Amino acid sequence: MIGLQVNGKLIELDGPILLTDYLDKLGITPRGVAVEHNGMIIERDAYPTTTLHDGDVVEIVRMVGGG
Amino acid sequence: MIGLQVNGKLIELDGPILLTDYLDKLGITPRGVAVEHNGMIIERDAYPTTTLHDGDVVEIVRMVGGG
Amino acid sequence: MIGLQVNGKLIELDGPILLTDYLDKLGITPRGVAVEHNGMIIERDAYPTTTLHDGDVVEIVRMVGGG
Amino acid sequence: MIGLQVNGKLIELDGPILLTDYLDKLGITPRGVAVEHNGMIIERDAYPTTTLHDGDVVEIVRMVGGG
Amino acid sequence: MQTVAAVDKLVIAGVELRSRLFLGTGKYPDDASMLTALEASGCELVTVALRRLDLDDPKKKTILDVIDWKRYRILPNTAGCRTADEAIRIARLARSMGLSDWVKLEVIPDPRYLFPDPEETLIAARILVDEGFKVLPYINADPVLARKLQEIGTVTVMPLGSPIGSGQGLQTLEQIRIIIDEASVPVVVDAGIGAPSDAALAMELGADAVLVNSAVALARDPGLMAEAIKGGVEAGRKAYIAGRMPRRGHASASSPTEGISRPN
Amino acid sequence: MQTVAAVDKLVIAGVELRSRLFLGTGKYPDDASMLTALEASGCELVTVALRRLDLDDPKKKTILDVIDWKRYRILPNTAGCRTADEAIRIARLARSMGLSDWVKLEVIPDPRYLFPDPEETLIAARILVDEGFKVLPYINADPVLARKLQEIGTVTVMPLGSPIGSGQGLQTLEQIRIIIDEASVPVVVDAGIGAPSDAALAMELGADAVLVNSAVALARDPGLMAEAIKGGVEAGRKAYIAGRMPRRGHASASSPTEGISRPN
Amino acid sequence: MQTVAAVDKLVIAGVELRSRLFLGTGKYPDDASMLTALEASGCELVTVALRRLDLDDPKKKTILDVIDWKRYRILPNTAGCRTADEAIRIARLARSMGLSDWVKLEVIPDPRYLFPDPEETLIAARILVDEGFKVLPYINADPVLARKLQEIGTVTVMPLGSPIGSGQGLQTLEQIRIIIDEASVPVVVDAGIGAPSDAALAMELGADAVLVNSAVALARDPGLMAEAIKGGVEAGRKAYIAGRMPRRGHASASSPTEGISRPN
Amino acid sequence: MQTVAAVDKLVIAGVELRSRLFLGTGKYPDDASMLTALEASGCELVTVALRRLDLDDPKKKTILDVIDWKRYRILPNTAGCRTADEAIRIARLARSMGLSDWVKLEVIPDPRYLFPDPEETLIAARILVDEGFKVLPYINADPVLARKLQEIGTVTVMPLGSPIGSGQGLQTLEQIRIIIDEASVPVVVDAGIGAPSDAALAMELGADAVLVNSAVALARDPGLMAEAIKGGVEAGRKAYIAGRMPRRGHASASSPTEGISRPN
Repeated sequence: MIGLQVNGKLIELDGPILLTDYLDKLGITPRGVAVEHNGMIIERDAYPTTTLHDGDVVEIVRMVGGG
Repeated sequence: MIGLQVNGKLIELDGPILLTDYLDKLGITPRGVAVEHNGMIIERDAYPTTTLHDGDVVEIVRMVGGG
Repeated sequence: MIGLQVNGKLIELDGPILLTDYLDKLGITPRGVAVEHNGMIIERDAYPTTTLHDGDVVEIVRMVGGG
Repeated sequence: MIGLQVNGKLIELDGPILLTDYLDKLGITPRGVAVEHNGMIIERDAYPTTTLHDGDVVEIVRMVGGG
Repeated sequence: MQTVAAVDKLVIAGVELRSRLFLGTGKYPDDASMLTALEASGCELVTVALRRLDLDDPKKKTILDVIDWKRYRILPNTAGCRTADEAIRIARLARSMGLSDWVKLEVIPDPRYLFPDPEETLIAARILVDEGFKVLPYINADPVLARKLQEIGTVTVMPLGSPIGSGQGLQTLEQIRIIIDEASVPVVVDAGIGAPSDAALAMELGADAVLVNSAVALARDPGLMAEAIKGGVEAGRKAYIAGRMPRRGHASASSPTEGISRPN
Repeated sequence: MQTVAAVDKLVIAGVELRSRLFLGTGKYPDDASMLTALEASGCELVTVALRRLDLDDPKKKTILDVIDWKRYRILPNTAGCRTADEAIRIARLARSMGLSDWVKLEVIPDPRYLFPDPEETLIAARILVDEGFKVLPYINADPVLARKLQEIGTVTVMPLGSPIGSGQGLQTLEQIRIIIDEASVPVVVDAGIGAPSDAALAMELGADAVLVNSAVALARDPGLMAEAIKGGVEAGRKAYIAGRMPRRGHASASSPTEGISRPN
Repeated sequence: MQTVAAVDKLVIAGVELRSRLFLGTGKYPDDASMLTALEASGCELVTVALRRLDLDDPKKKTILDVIDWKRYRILPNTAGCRTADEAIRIARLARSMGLSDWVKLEVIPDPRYLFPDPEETLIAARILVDEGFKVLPYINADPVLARKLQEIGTVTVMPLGSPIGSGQGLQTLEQIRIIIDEASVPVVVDAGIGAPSDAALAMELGADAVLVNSAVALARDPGLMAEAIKGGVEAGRKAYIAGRMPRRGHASASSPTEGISRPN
Repeated sequence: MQTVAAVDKLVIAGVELRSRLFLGTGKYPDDASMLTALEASGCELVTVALRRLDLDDPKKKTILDVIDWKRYRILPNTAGCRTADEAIRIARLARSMGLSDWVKLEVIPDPRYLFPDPEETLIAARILVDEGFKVLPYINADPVLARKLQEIGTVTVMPLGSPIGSGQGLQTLEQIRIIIDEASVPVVVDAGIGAPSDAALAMELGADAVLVNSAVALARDPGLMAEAIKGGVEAGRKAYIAGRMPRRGHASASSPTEGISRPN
């Protein structure tokens, strides 16, 4: 069991997980989001090689209507 | 008994009356009002010689605050 | 010889003349103008029966650009 | 003979001179001016001990009407 | 918009007009630019004036020869008249030409600011309405005067925005707002419009139409300005129908205020 | 006008845009009305915001799914950011999505009037321009700030007319006039536009474009209002090119002052 | 200023008035605040209305009992009259009280905006002037109407700035400017003044006086507001005499641009 | 009003000032008219500039010799400075004269409209406040900039109404209203005031003081205009305290609407 902070919420997972797999779990395509991992922005091609560990802080943002 | 219309109201009096006396009855001084009698404006010096008869129409106006 | 006042100018003609003929002389079609004869507006159908005499006052107006 | 730059102008003097003496020469009282000597602002009590040497750059400013 | 255009008709004196922009024909550099402007404006109603025939050149082309009147509706004005009598006479002369019984009533004693005379305008309007004219009176932006004219039976009221030919826009905005608010006949804002924003503003207030001349005739490119003002009129009308947002004293964010991501 | 349209292109950062109206995508009653408004507006550039993914509903459709991005160009904003650091971070996150390297830079510490911070905006602009972003900064109508930003290399300046979402129009007109007068990059009037007359006025002053959101989204009929504001923008631009008449203190008759016929 | 005051007299109908501020007596919270306001305003001319005596309380104190008329000059109005006939009757009744042959002529058919009727006002003015009244007509800001009234012989014209009691200030500024420009009798701006800045602006334009009621009566502190508006009137008049600086499109430094000392 | 004056003090940096009108000393026709204006204005705080001594005429009288500084408080400005460095240097030079540690901070890179640089103004303000100066910054009407300056510790903020010396009045009214609404230090409206009505309006909005120069110096009669603007400032302040009536969209009669007597 590991704990992450994602978008300000505490999330429990069975263990370390690749960012791509985590997005899969959420059921979203990388295309629609941007990700910050421990304060670093992750370019899309780095998703498959980025592993989320216990205590990591993740921000996942998407586009919404705005002016 | 006679009936007058004064400022739109029906007024009953014992009989014909001089304008000056009627104003006295009301307890007001001629100085503060203007009077129209049967559609004619009565100058102040004519008050003592103006008699109100049955059926007459009288308007008595005074100054009030205004812009 | 007769003299008319047309649009404020003194005009000399050989003699009395029909309004239609006078307009012909000017080379204009009745369609484009309106005529006042001695202070009276002449409807178009009365042009052929309207004679201009010595001393008459005529106004001939047309449409121009305006706002 | 020494040369100074004062308020952007080249000034020739017989030799090094105290700031107070130079202001005297100009006929002005220290009270009405402020002085910058080689880029340093000189407080008034330092005028008597400040010597102007060859090549020094001096700015002397005064108050004028302004908004 | 089809749907809007379909339901949003301007009707004056029972006549449906295809445009809410009325155009004047004075002061153009030349006939060509005037015709280009008329075309570009999309207007139907076109104002003209009456003047004496020039006896020294009676055959000179007139505006009747220049404009294709199958495509435009003529609106004679009484410009130049200083009294009710003068205006009534010119209206009658105009009607005797058989082109229209409409008249833009102008009674203007004042040469400097060209403001109309309210009393003489009322006198002339009463007589001309009695004689069956369709009267479109040019007035200062006086709500009581406007109400009296529509009670007399004028087919519009035409309050001014600012002096004729001044291009100052809607100096009288607040009173025009009130005239529109109280009107039972079409309100046409006449005089002062200098640019599309002025025309759009008039229409947003709820005006039924605008009458423009100088802004087009005196533009560097009259044809393009006619098209521009046409656009302003249509835009303003659409906004009036679309229902504008309320004005607010404070701000209101356009982007969501929740879910903001900040550095951890 | 073909001829005008042909020569009158808006180019920002080397990109030619087909419309001088930019539209925001916030605050619409629903997606359908937003899409209708986008269509009716004819706009190409469309602003969006970045917000956290909702972990409770991660699959929810986003604006990326709703809008056909083959037809519109996306402009991410930094709305919600209060400092340069926050804005830089959001700009980088937006770019990392690979949709655009343009960013509408908003640094807004003030929740009530949503006015931007000039100093933080300059700091963020310097860094983002260095990083190759195409920066479109939202600013108060401060001519010196505008000049400094264009010297830094922003691709536009976007002065506000009045507070975001207030619909008060061009309260800052005189300063916007000066910004336009001095600008070497396109000037986009952003915030405050409430109706077509506001948009037309901005364009008549010489603005290169306007950005609108609330006026459309909060109208009773957003689609029709989008069309109305499109008309106002185009009308104002045409008027700017056509060259408006000068304003005059006095009147100037539209009908000839000679040849007037009066009763004898 | 002694010198100015000495030469700058307001004279109406041959009577020299000590103040260019006229005050109304309606709508005060109570008599005490009205008397304080009258005192603080420094005014001489004071408007009053005529109303029916209340037969249920005929002895009730009237404004004639409350105000010390040795210190103020009374100006009866015809407020409440909708036609010329009604106004003429009230004017005659007022004069029959022997207090004044001056009358503030108001003919107001419109209950919502309280705008006067120009035609009925002209009719009443002609008759009242013939009967020897000194007529001060309340009018909309119509320069032609103003000119006709002064030709009839009214002793002032009193154009409105905005609706009575609205406090909206000089919505009709441009037309008031023209009325002043053309007037040969004193111009008194009446209605709409809400604050000293409005009063000062009217006087700076060249108005001869202003008439105020609601702005004072409805202020939180009527006495202090009366003093404030008195100050605004006097300041505006002095500025008119002192000759204001011209407005400029650009800036002009207040400090010298030569002799600037910069770091070497 | 004694009572009001008694409680209504303007205090800046712990110093109580006897007048809410600050006067500039530039651009007067001559010293005599300047002194008359200073006297008539009733002001206490007076701005001056620093310039190089003229070596060709070093004994020439300066403003220090002309004005009786026992009666006025001097406020040196940094006019002519284009950067923070230049302004800091001039502020230090001014203070070294031992007359005051107050400084009117102006950092103006723009010669045409004389608008200040917000970023350089912030930089200079931080340093000067650290050095113990009492800083009165001249700024564009930017509410965020104003808030940041007061957080830095400036003793006032001085937003402009319109360009220096333009006499255009309060073009930035809405933003000044917001600055006042949010300010925790005195707000002094500086630049653009052209007449008493402008000054009164600023004070009615709640400004704590106004700074005027051109409007007085360039008036036909500077002394009388100084008195006029003094009157406008005091009137506006009194109105602010007295609490103005609300603005209304409709009219509201000043005379009673009951008891009206009409012909029978």
